[in-house]
Amino acid sequence: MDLELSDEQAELRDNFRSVLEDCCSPALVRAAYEESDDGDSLWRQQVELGWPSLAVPETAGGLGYGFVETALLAEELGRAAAPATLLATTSQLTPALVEADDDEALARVATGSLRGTLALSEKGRFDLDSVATTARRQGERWTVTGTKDGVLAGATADLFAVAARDPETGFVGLFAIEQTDAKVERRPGLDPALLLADVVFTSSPARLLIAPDADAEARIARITEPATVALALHMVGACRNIFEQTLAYAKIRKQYDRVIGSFQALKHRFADMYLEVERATALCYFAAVSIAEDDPERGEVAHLAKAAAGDCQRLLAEDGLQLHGGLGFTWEQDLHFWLKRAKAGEVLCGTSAWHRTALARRLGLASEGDA
Amino acid sequence: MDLELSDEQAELRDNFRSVLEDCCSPALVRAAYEESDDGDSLWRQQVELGWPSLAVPETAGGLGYGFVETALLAEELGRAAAPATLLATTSQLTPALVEADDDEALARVATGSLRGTLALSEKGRFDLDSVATTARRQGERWTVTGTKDGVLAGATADLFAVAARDPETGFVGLFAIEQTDAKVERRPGLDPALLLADVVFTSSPARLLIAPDADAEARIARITEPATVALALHMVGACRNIFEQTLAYAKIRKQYDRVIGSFQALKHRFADMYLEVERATALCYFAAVSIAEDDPERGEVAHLAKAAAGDCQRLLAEDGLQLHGGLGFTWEQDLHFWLKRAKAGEVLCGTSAWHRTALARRLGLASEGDA
Amino acid sequence: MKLQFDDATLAFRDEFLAWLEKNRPAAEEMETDPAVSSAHAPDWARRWARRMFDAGWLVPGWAPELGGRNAGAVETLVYLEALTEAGVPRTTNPQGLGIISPSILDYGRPDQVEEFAMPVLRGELTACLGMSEPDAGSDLANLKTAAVRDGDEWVLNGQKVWTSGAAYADFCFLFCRTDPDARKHRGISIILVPMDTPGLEVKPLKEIVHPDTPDLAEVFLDDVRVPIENLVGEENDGWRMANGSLAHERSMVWLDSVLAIERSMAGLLDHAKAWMPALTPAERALAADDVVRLYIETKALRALGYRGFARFVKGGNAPEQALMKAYSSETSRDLARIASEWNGTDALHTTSGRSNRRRAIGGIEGYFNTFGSTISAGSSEIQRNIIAERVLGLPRE
Amino acid sequence: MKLQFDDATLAFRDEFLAWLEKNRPAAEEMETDPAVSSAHAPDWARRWARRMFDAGWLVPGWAPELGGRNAGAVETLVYLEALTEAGVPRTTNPQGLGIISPSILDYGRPDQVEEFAMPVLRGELTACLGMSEPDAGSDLANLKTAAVRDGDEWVLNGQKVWTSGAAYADFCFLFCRTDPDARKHRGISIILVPMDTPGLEVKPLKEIVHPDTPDLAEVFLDDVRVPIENLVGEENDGWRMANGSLAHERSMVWLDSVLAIERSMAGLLDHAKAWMPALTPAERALAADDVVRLYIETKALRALGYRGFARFVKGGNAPEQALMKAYSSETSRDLARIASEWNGTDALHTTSGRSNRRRAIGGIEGYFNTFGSTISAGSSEIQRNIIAERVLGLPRE
Repeated sequence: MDLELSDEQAELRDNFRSVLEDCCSPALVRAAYEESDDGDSLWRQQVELGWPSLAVPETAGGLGYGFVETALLAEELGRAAAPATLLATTSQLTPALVEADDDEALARVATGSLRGTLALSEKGRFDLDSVATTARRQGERWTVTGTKDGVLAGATADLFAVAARDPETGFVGLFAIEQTDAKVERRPGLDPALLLADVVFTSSPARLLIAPDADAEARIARITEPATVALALHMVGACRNIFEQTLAYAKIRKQYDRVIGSFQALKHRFADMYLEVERATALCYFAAVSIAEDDPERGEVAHLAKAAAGDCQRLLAEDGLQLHGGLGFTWEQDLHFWLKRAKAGEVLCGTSAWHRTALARRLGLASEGDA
Repeated sequence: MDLELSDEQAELRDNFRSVLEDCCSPALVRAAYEESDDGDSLWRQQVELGWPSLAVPETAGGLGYGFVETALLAEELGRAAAPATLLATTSQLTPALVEADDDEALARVATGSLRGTLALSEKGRFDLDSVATTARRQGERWTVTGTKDGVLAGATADLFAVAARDPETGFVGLFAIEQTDAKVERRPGLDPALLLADVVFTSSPARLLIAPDADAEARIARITEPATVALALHMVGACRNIFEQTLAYAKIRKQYDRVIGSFQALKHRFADMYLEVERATALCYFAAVSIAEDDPERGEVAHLAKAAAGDCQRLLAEDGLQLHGGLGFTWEQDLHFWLKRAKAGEVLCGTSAWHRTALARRLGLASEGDA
Repeated sequence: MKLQFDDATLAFRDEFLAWLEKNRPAAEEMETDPAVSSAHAPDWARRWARRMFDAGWLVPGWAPELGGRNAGAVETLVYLEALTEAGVPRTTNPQGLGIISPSILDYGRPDQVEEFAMPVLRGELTACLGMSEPDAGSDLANLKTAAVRDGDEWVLNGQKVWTSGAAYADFCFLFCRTDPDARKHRGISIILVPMDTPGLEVKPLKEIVHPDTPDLAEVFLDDVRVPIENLVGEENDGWRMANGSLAHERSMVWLDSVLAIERSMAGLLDHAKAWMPALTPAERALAADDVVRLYIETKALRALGYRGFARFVKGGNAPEQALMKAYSSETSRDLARIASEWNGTDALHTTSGRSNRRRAIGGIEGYFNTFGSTISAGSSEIQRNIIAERVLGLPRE
Repeated sequence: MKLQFDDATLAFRDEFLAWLEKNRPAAEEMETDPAVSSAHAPDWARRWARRMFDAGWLVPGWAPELGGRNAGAVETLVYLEALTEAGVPRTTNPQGLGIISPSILDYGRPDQVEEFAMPVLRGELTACLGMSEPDAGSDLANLKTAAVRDGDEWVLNGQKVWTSGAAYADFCFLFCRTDPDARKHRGISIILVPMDTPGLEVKPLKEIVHPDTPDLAEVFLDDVRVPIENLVGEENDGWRMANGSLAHERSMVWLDSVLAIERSMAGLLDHAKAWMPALTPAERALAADDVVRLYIETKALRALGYRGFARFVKGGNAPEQALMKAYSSETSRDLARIASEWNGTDALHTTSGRSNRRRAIGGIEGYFNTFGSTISAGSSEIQRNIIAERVLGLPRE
């Protein structure tokens, strides 16, 4: 067992980081906040770098990297608080298309001509049980009706991978729906760079990705697991940035003629923050490699990763803001981009409480009926 | 609303404290740990001081004080980590006898010739729903069969107030059973001065205190509420002692040539401990006065008090021991008497988690079936 | 200890409630024309202040000529609770009413009282407090804004930051350094500075939440000239007065926090009942427990506050005050956090407008908003130092 | 990153497992004659040490003449895991095997290796570590026990405290001050002191749990005389060697903690399933969540430990080590606390006998027992200072 990055992986991560420092500066994020900029120029640069093709199989014209590399990209995008189009496309749409063997769409993803995302959540719930959106079959054609909320990068998606229930069998399947067949309502809210949208489908023509049958739940899990782990690591990336900014600030900010980082109470809090970030990173990497190697425990690791990311954002957003004092509270400082990114992640792809209750069920700690 | 002690109450509390410092020294507690001393000499002194008569109504020859004064006594007994006979007699047996209007037994309590306790808990559960002990009526006579555990001062009780279920009606009532009709199994365990016992009743002749009928649950609550609040304040008394000892130690113990109490990280922990003790004290006093004044909210306050005492013991036992370092870890130091008293209280009269779930039900936060 | 107020106190409350019922501002006018800053007084707020002042209900503990009726501490407590229960703000310029006017009354000259303090009480002027500076933070001793005497004027230069309401206030109660050579706490004075004085510039500071309605501001002073007589109290005596100013009404400050948290708690209970049906039973139990823990904190805050208040009334020490600042602001933050965590993707929504800030519950935005209290007016870290050193007697480092 | 070990490592593990199966001490003899102290070696333990030594399985990373087989770090990791999974202790004298022998091998003379280090490895002698003193605590610089040279002997006077296994050990690896005038860290030496030397008295220190089988002790030295050649390494070079000693096997120490916590976690999961039926559904959800949170910590500890180990193997920095000490000991404590809180009045029961200590779960006694780790060998507070200053680069006070 080796949970440290290989030299090649470390190099790739460093490359993501340094490129994003150039092409996704805080000024670009600020434009998403203040000028409703969706980050199209960033997307074009990312396409030029071939990043959307990273996780696309070689058979479909992609680079065919494994999930660890996708996860590292997600982490660095979180560190940059980047507009979310690439995160959604690589960690949500791509796994869905891979699971569905949709090489045609994957080829479009690889060339950067298709952006998309997963539309699963309804009424803020990220479990298949809560899916009320319906998929109806007429001959060989499907239509989908329902409303999805909190759709990541829904504002820039060309294609949605939509979870919907076949009312005849009661099974949930996954369907590809073009943006032109959906009504997209932007919800910029707390973190406009997440490009969140509510998406309404009204008898929208849909292409079958995963048939609503007895296997569908397990197959959809193979999409939601990487999506969740990528989001978790994305949050941790944002948290690590908060940590580094706060640590740097504590080394220069003076109060009572002393650098505040020399106060022991703050030192201990920094030690705790460091633990929280390292702990969440280690669990997320463990989750990523488990998914990459298709380990039998992969069903558990997404819960571990997202729960740990939840603990991490809770402490880092709280102490990061608190220890910055009034400065962190101002709009003109960039800090809030990461605070908001870290906290927003908590309510996407299932809250940490939801993942913990799922884990309790897996561990046999819930009685029948406790759900 | 005035939640500070009146001058008279403060004087009484000071009196309890100074008397206990004399007649219930750590050496006496140590004798309970090392020599199976039940504290009989202490009991005799307490009788001489008239303390058992404190909460007995004047009509039965007692001093007729209200519940606030009983609670203050419980607090000071906790501060002394005293052998538990008086705590059980005044805060558990006496309220039962008062509710049952049993002036004859109360008169014996007042003169010190009757010691006793409440026997409610079964299999570690402190709720009436868990009572499986049965009470059977034959003519005017009742017999009780079942096993009670974790009975406070069960080892020294002359009389048990026993919760038992009438299998015919399903209602739980309360019954007085003489020690001579029960089998008392001492369970010295963690804190021998609690004088805990398991008590087995086998067709034991029982005198009716509270009839098992539709009113019984509410009437028994009028006994368990003061018993719970007294125990909560007893724990907080132990915690305050831990706090004061730890604070005093931090002012003299040096590490790296500095008094450890001058390290800021420790200062902040002391501030948090202080808050925790003050917070629990305030809630317990609020609970005590609510019961004393028979406020409509009295059903809620015992939950608040015991939950707060639970938080208090958790922090104070943990930080009290940790900040004493190796010293607090040794048997010859007295500190562990209070650590053990504080923690033991958590599993008596309902854990803090149980009280919080009860509060959730009262606040309408549980759906039907969630219990 | 007792739970109930005595008959005289209850009679006092009834009298106030009856008056309030007749004279309170209407909910509609408060809604239509909300105060958008802590020194903004819409018309209804000015009329309301004047009505309170004239009827002796503005500061019940003061003499009638100052808008009071010589009420006692317990009566003041009951009065404040009644106002909150009625959902009526006592003032829209809390620094003006709670700190600045009282300080001028204590330390100012009669003409300053007439020109500055009384108009604030009557709702004619609003005031802001100029303390924090970029490098001083909570540490007044590092104050740098300088006032130099030039003939019969003070010439002020420097910068203030985190000044609540500066964009709306009529004048500033400004702390500045009048003796550059004196060390630290010495050499600080207080000067009254009309906000329209030439050379004074206010730059609103947008916050990370509700950037559309900033309340905080930076205040730049570039050769700002005010008459020499605008000095409050003695020259270089600012430190002592600051401790006086900030201590004003301290015995009651806990009440505002407690009442605010109780309001939030009531909101959370309602909100929680709305989430519950969508949750699984296991999640429901966890959510309920989170809410119950906060409910316990709410009750504990009130119990602690009342204990401290009882000691204060008896003339004793009330160490609960330092505790209350840290504890109440952190509880308020935790409450907002829990409310957002169980709110699903709705937690991402934002609201706009200052008047909605307090009402909104369940948003991450509301959670961030609570850091105003844990950071300002002595951060939680500073409160813990105070408790450890002044209350518990631990040695300074 | 990869989850699986390579084939060569798996082959190494298979070889060890096969040997272990044939040669391990029987569960019954371990049960019947348990080690009652960390320097107590019952007969089976002595035989077991010798068997491991002879077969090259005692310290696989060392050369065959020292009881090893020149194995690599990953192989050692696999070996330690296999031992734990089999429920077989590697030694009953961990300080002797893990710290004292390696230090003598590093710094001692050949005759000291022959007389002290090798017998410990072969299970013939046990050793204890004499570091802590009453007023020094974790602070070696304040060491007071003095060794004065008198002819060809050292004369030792002073007191040690918290000395694990002192009542059973054959000799002590004792830190003492040989130059009273040197400041702080200078002037400290290490001397080997047979425990039966006249003037040396061991007074067992009963702990607040399991007072019937004390492992810690005070060691009093009153004109204790040992030969001059019992000095280890150079005179006054003890500080440097201490840092070497304590660093021994540091890269693997995390594994012991992780494995111990995983065992406790498995126990907790079983235990939890036993409580569940008696709880109400709401309590059940809360209990399950408490257990799940600890499960996550357990997984995180392993993941963190493996990351650090991977960096160590690659020769890099492993800041996880300082983290692991505080985090693992606190997790172990939290686990014991949660196990006791849901255990009803059974949590009040106590067990007796050292061998039961680790096995018992669900008791408050077991919870208290865990403080041994959060307090000793650098308390959690000291670990946090180390992380903040050495890893994060925050300035010393």
